[in-house]
Amino acid sequence: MFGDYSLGDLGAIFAMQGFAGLILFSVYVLMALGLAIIFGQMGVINMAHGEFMILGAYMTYLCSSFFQAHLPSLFPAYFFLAMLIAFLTSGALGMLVEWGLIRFLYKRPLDTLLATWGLSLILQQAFRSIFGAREVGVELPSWLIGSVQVTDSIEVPINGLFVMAVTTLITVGVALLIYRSRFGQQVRAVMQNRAMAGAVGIDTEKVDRYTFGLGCGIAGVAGSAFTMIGSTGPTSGQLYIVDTFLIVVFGGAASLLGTIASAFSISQTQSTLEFFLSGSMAKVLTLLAVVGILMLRPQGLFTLKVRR
Amino acid sequence: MADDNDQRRDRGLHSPLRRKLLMGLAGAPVLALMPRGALAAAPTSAVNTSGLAVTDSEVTVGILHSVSGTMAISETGAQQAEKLAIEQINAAGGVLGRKIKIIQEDGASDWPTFAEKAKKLLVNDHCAAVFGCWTSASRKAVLPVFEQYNGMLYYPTFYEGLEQSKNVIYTGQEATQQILAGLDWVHKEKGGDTFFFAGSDYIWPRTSNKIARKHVENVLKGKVVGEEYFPLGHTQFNSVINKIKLTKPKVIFTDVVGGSNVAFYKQLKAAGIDLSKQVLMTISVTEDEIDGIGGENIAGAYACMKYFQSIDNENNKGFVTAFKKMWGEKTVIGDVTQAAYLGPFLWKLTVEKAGSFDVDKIAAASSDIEFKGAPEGYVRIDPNHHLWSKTRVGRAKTDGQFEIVYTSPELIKPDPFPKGYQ
Amino acid sequence: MTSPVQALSKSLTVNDNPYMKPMEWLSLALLAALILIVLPLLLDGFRLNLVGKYLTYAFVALGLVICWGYAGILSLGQGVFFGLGGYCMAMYLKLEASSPENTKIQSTPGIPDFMDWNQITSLPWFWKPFNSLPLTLILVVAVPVVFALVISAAMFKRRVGGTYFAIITQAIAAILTILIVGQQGYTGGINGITDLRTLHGWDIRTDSAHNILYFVNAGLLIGCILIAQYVKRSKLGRILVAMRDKEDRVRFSGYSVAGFKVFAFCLAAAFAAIGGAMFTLQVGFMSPSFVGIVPSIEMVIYAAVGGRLSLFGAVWGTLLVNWAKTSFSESFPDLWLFGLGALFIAVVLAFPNGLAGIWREQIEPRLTRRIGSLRAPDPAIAPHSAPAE
Amino acid sequence: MNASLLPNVLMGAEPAKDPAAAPDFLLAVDALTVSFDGFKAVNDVSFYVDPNEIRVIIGPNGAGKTTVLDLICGRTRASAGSIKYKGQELTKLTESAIVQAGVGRKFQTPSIYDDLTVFENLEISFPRGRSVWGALTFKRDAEVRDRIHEIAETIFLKDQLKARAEFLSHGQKQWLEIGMLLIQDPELLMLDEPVAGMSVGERIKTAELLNQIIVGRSVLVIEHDMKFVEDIAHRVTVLHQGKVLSEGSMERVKNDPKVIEVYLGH
Repeated sequence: MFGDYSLGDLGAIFAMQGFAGLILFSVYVLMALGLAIIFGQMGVINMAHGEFMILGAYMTYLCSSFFQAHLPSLFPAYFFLAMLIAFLTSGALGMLVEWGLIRFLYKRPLDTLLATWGLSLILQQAFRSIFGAREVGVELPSWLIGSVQVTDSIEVPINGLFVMAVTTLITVGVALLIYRSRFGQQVRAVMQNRAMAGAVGIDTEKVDRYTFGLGCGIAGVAGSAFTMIGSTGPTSGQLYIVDTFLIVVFGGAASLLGTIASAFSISQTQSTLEFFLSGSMAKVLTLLAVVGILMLRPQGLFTLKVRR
Repeated sequence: MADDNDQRRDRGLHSPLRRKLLMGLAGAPVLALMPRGALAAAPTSAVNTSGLAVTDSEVTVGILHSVSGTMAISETGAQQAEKLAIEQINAAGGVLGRKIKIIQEDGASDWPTFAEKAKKLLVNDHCAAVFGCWTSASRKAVLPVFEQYNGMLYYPTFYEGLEQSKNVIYTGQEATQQILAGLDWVHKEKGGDTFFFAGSDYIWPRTSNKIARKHVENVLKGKVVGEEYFPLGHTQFNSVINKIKLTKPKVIFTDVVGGSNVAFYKQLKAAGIDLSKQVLMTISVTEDEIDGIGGENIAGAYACMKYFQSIDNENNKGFVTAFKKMWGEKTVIGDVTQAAYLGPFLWKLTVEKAGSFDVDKIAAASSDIEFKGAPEGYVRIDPNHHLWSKTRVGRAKTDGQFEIVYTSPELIKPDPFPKGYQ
Repeated sequence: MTSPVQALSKSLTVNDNPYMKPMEWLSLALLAALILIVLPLLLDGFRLNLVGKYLTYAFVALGLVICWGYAGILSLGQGVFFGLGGYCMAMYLKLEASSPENTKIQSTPGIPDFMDWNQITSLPWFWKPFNSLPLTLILVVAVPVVFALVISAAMFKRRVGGTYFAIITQAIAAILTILIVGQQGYTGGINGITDLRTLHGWDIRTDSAHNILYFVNAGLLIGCILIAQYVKRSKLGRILVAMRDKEDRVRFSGYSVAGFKVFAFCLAAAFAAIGGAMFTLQVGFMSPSFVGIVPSIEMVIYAAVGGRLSLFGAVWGTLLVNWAKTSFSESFPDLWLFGLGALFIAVVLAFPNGLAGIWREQIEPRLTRRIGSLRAPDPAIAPHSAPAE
Repeated sequence: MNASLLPNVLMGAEPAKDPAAAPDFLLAVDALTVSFDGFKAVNDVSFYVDPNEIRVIIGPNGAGKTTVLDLICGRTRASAGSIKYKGQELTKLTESAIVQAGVGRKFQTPSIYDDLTVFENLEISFPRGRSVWGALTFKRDAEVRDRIHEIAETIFLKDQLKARAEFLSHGQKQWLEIGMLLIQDPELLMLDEPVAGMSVGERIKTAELLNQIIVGRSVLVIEHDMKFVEDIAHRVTVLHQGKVLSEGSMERVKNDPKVIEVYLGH
């Protein structure tokens, strides 16, 4: 299939294809980070994760409409505020959900799955009632539109760069929070030994609530970043949930590094396959490969051998 | 103002029909000829010999669309148009002197539910006609039900063809009607000789692209340089965009549907593909979809439809005004919405021609029914139960409307089983 | 020292592990009366066909009771097996409906219409077995069971369990849906396999056929309940319960845990497949929308509402949720999703044992007080437990 | 069975055979090593158990005692070394195969099936119908019943047969677990702290019970209670930081200066 193209063309295409894979990678990392915290650290299966993302996306949509209507001069910068609001709203809802639902189910992980599925149905219908069934598009400030000309034939979309930058920032922030801060220490302590953590004076309930809120808040930011690429509709969240869970599980649930590595390998596989096969078959083959590997190596890519 | 328009149009289309009716029902009570008199009607026993839900003053029809689920987004417009049409018909005196009563059911974006509800509308409610369905899958699911229980379905969506039924009137275009004239136009006017096809992965895009490919290769002597399909709901198009850049087609021909559309056009734009220079022709984006995509993301693309909201004629002006009055100033009207609007009127005209609500008689009488009041202009039902209609090409503007750049000079014959394209 | 022991064992031989306890006989009688007598008498043909459709989901819920309630394996991919069973049946029916006479307008007569539309000119090899009815009936169960075996043997051998298994089965449901939709030339794509007409020459679209199929379906369901009951009261049933609570301990009693889990999962797959095949026969088509994630999770909720440990509850739960869905969505389509969501949450938080739990805690004690003179059931033997952790 | 016919093992009788003269050990643990993340929980441990020998493993917390039992019964996989049971390598077998070969294990905390009755608990442990098909077609026949009643009487639970195991007292649960082992009739019995957490009365009954069941098999016991150890042990192996520190009769071990330093001396 390459016979017709010049070497320069091919080089440019592979460069851009690699970049496409990187954007997909950033998107996957954003989606999976929040879940990695909730599922990996807390063992809770949050099937409503996609809906928390969509909540963030709707918040961004509201912000964009508000700035357009009332503060057009500040419109170029609205996206930063929108991401903050998305984080806070999704995080707050997450804490509310933890308090009202999740905390009763820590010992029944399979039941959290059912309960959060129910929650996702309720949220979807709520979005539909509030924002309407149609998908909404968010208008981007002009500086986020267009692409950077790297060479004559290589162009890099700016919003892609922006998503990658946001992803990097959030990932570093989360890693610092979990592995360096006092809060992170408490989170890890509670997850490793709840009773002991409680005994040494950590308020485990509060840690649970903030951890869950943090995971949901990151989902909100992911949703916010998503509006630059895709659409926002009441059921958009459901499209992502399987991919996201597979990424987290494939990475070896408890490890942030694993999540990143898994997002990287899955996105690069899919993006490369997409170039040679149709989109449908690329997706099928990627998912099959992941499931196949998980069947043979259920602990995922990165797990420590621990005493059972 | 809206009412005036409607009434004018209604009057316009009633008068010749009344004459036909007179001839068809010689000796029938004079009352039948008084469309605004509710009491006036042929005896029910004469117009309904097959046990439909028709009384002396009322006739029941069904509306069957998804109100919930993923398809609710798309089906809202069609459902609204059908209700508007029925209201207008009622305001003008109803059908054979009977007011139309609607029973609405929710298909819930679930094909067995469509079949189940279709059966309910026919078996339990004895609906004289059903207006509904949107996706091919829902139509395929209900088709056996309509054939078995002898119902009448008016199906509004442009679709892949390869189907013809006594019990269905297809008010949208089959694939050749929608595509061929547009391809000819883009070939002639834009020098389109190389094409890249990108579509969602299901039957309609695949069949449409198959027909388009045959036309490009055999008739236009051009070349298809790429053909790609994505799962429904797919949102990552960077790879296909790279392939487009690599193959440098003259024309990108797309039939991506639903939420994927938004991601597709946003990413196309972000990747620096400028639709003012690159020709892109779509058969899946109507005014409804632009609402979600955002006009600025798709401005410059060409769409191939039979109807655009911006068509400039009296019928359409009246329709647009009435639609916005009923459903809100911000609503937009796409191709399928208009096709759905035709359904109740075509049924009314057929009933009046047949002088009966009986499905068998309507199925037989449908051939050559003409509707001059259609917003898209004159339409006619072919004996194969599809509509003769024109093909138009519109260019998307940033405000979400289309500027019509081409209208086929003649009505195009519907050809659901096109020779040489299978 | 032996005589008292033997005397005791004699006294226990009488009835210490009956096939069904009186209360279970009563439940079975009630259920059979409902679906075999009451509903057919009360409902018109249309509604009865609808109930028939719901009852096909009850097969799935029944399998989930064994696999999830008893063995603790939550599968979010039961739609896969329901779908495979249904597709196998649909392939046979479609071939019968695609006789060369019926399809003479096609460029290749004698193959299903959707293949013709996709430029396929001869019947693919994997369709060929479905020309034969006996082979089809075998494959309806065999294909899903073998598939279940492949999935589960690999995972249970490696001790993938709980949430991981749930997520992987869910991913498999997603993969299969994309595959069926994407390979429309072979599968009918998103439209599914439609326009099915006859089963070995017998028109399945008539009202009388619907009635007959309803009773066949109900009979099969009761048959499956009896099989499930046999499994439940066998030692295998007790091992499943034991495994759910202390998997390790079962290994140290000398059992290969993986084998038992595979059995439970395959049994559930077989039930789901029978349900799928009956669905195709009664509804007249099969489409990928029953294979995916959403229907698979909904089927779990049927079992949860009925009570995840109750075989009869599975049927009641399925009927109740679907009845609510139909009646709610007819009048308040918006409220329905809120209602369904709330149902999920309520069943988890407030009624983990579902309808069966309410029956056992509220109704059964009163009933047994009334008929206590007949024979007091033994609360100690039944595994009344809260859901597995 | 008659209690009076049992050899009085509580007196600490030496095993009949001299281990050095008999290469046909029942259990031969050789150079066994397991590491978790580089931490060697068990490091090059070797010991040999004769038929009918009662071996007690002692050692301070974290010495690797439970891990050794885990390794033998297949719960943990060895990083290196071998475990031979009657000449058969156990490190490659699954847990269930090891049990079926005749190795029984009692856990530290009572491990029984709370949701089942005492009868059913014992029935599941009955060594027949262990395959899927066997379990489906398993019949609760006279042999099964008699054996269960016999065991139930031995473990003082014959009146609780129909009770759910969840409702037993801690001591009764321990006995039930011992009963579940007993019904399997293993040749090598491994007990992890069998008298921990028991009341004095329960302990006496348990000692009596152990006394009965160790007849005709080899036993590997982990215990902290030195009085108890002295009562039953033929030989003692002392583990410390994953290694064998000392081995021999209780008397000898007690006087080993290394042992005194790390363990007994405190």
